[in-house]
Amino acid sequence: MSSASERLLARAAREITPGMVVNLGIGLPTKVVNHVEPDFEVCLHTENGMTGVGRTLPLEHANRNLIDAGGAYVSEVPGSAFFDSATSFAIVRSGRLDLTMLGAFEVAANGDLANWKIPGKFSPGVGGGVELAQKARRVVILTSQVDRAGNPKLKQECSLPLTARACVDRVVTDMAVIDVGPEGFELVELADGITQNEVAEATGAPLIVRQGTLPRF
Amino acid sequence: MSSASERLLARAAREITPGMVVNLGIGLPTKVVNHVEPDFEVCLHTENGMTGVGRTLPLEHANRNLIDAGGAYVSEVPGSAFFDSATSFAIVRSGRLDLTMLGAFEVAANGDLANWKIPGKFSPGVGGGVELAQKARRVVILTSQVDRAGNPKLKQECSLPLTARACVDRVVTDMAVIDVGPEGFELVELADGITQNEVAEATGAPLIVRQGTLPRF
Amino acid sequence: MRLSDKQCRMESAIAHIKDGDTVLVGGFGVPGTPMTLLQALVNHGAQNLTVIKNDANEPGMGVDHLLRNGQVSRLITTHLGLNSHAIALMNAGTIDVEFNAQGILAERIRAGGAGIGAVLSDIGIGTELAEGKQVVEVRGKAYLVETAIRANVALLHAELSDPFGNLAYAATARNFNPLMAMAADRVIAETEAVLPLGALAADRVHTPGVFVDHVVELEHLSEEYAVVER
Amino acid sequence: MRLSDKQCRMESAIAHIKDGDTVLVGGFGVPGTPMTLLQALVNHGAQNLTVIKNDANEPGMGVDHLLRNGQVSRLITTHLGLNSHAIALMNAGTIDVEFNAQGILAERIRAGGAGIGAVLSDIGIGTELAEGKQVVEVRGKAYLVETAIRANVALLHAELSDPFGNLAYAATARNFNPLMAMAADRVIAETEAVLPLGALAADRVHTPGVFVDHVVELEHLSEEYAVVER
Repeated sequence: MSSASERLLARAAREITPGMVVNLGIGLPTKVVNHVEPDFEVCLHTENGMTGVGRTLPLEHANRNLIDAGGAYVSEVPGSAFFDSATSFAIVRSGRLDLTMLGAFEVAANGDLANWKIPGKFSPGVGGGVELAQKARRVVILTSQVDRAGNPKLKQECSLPLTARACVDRVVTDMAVIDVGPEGFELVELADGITQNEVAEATGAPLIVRQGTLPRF
Repeated sequence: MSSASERLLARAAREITPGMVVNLGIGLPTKVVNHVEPDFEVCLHTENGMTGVGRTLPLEHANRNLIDAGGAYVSEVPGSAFFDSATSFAIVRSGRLDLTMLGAFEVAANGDLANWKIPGKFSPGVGGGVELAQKARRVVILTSQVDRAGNPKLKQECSLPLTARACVDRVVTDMAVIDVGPEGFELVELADGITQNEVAEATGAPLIVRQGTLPRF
Repeated sequence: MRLSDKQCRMESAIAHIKDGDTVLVGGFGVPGTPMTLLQALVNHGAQNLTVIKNDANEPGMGVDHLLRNGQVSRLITTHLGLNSHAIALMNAGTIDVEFNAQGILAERIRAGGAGIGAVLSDIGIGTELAEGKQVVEVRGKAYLVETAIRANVALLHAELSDPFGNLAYAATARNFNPLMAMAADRVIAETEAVLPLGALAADRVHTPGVFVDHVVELEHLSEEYAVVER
Repeated sequence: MRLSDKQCRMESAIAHIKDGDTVLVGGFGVPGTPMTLLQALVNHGAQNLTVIKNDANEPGMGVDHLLRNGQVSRLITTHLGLNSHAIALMNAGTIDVEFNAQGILAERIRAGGAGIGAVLSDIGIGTELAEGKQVVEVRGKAYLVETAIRANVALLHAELSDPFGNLAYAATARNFNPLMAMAADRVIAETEAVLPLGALAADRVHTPGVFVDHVVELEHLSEEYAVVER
């Protein structure tokens, strides 16, 4: 993994505050767990039916019945609980999930999220993403600032089918931390070695810059 | 308990066929269990959250956490299961309850049942009775043929608030076994020493008599 | 990753309850009724409460203390048959009582806990239980809209817990407790024993601790928890 | 009062499945997927099935055998990301695929199991997931009508059972199994061990045996149950 990705993950891990219940989506978000201190006070939830998710295990130590929603073999922590899929999403929909981190194809300036379907190219199904995006108390997106073709993923409006409307609170990228505020995207932190102008150029919508010296990560 | 009541209970117990899942309502129906052989193949359900209900226990052997829906202390049988109230009524509403036996204030010739409210006199609440009456695969009513004032409890129409419409399959009384058929009440068995005419006079609606010699109980 | 310790003093947990709050109370009869939390709520004195419980216990027990202390203005329940005092209060108009079919009350609370707006059910159609309820037709069949119930607070009784609030109930003391655990903004569980984290096996948990805000270990069980001689 | 013994041979349980049936299949990935029952259904050969499962397993595993054998005409699911073969069949129009939000699929199945007609939910409102769904307004808020799902048959995998069909699941192998157990006219559970009646504690049961029609003890676990190297 590149140092930019590691920096993104380390920054994303700081979104987790003590006592939170957190769901880390499939892909990049799952890797945030490697940047959380072993003794940090947090309860990880996985939508296939577990709270108190522990570290990912190598195959030789795996329990065939104990996976996360991405299919990785995970461990228990003291105090883990297992439950069925209805209970698992009751946790999400009833507001007991303090934070979810998800990936994105596109994020709009009003917080709309598209991350499950590219018509004609990619449509494996929506899984648990809609409920996580729509109902977690706080939604943080982890993504590269631009896609492989160099086009901004943060846009004025999404062009792809939406996962959920007006759900995103913050985006953490390889270049910056950007909040979704009442007036749109707001630059709140910069990655080391990145300038405000570089972020603005890589963002497909107006970028408000918070007053004062921006923190670096 | 009078011998007529005992006879009613013994007859009612024969409604239970091997392998059934059965809920015995509060009051008289609960006592049917004393007329079921200890080794009989049946699963008793109680709506407060248990299958495999065993015999009622005297206070000195009672478990403070193990009651039936009527508040009696009961025992487990090998293979009992405990569950929450939502699951308990899922069993009832989804058609897994083969038989319920309930009491009645009134039964109508079309199978309507009134057993929970006498306006101005008795309205302790409906409890689980509506769902039992409406959703059990078979509903058998246990009642005296007439009320304390001598008036028939089987009537052309109910005058009291209904528990459920067209739900009753059979009525077992101190005098007879009466089915609710497409054309109304049908006399199918007689208690020992009771005549057809006596039953007809104690019934507030036309009584069809099944052909042939009626079985006695 | 370490799970939070939610143990606290009963009084500080109960202190969050405000006048006018809606309170879910676990239990079916004695089993699962949080007798000690209810006594603490009597001592706290919050007024004008809406209490949601399967039943009103028996005279002089559990929820009846709240009724006698004049703290309850509205009771959402299924059956008051064992509490003549509650029936008298209802008949006198002192408390407003709403009766639900028992399994429908369970579903409405569960719906609140599952973040569902309502369930559509045919229970009670054609009876007075259906009166005043919104009707929706789906695939040609009529259903009653049974709206979700959520409360400010839930009071639960568990046999075993851990400090994170994972709960296990004994026998028929489970009843409404796991449903109510899901359906309140603040969930307070009294528990007969708090085991160390990890001692309650993950497969044995009946209520995941993520639903629980406060865990109160009972020092002793009062007479009200005991077998009742009627 | 003695509980029924529902143990039977796998083939005789599977023989009840007919062409055109709707079949609920437990599991989320490998855990909880009834691999052996699925193989028996392949051998049985029933055609034109509607299969309801969270996912389609991976190529060459579980439900994918049914797809390869041409037995599935319709798949109701949440995510096919691990099965490129299923996606290819969907894109080719060989199978009809209906995607549900995962928790909504769980609620729809649970509703079928609870004898509820539908649940009202705001999940997916304003997205293409809401297209074609009936909308109901309750207390001034719009909800989608998410109709109950019931099936002819459910195929489950449990770790432990007793002859009556009380089931307990291991870790995250629980997932959809307890919900599907409630929602089918005929429920067939394969189980890694059948304990004597009474050996599975009543407080430890995840699915009450009243929901289960057939219990099949597995003689051995095939490779498909093992840890997957990807």
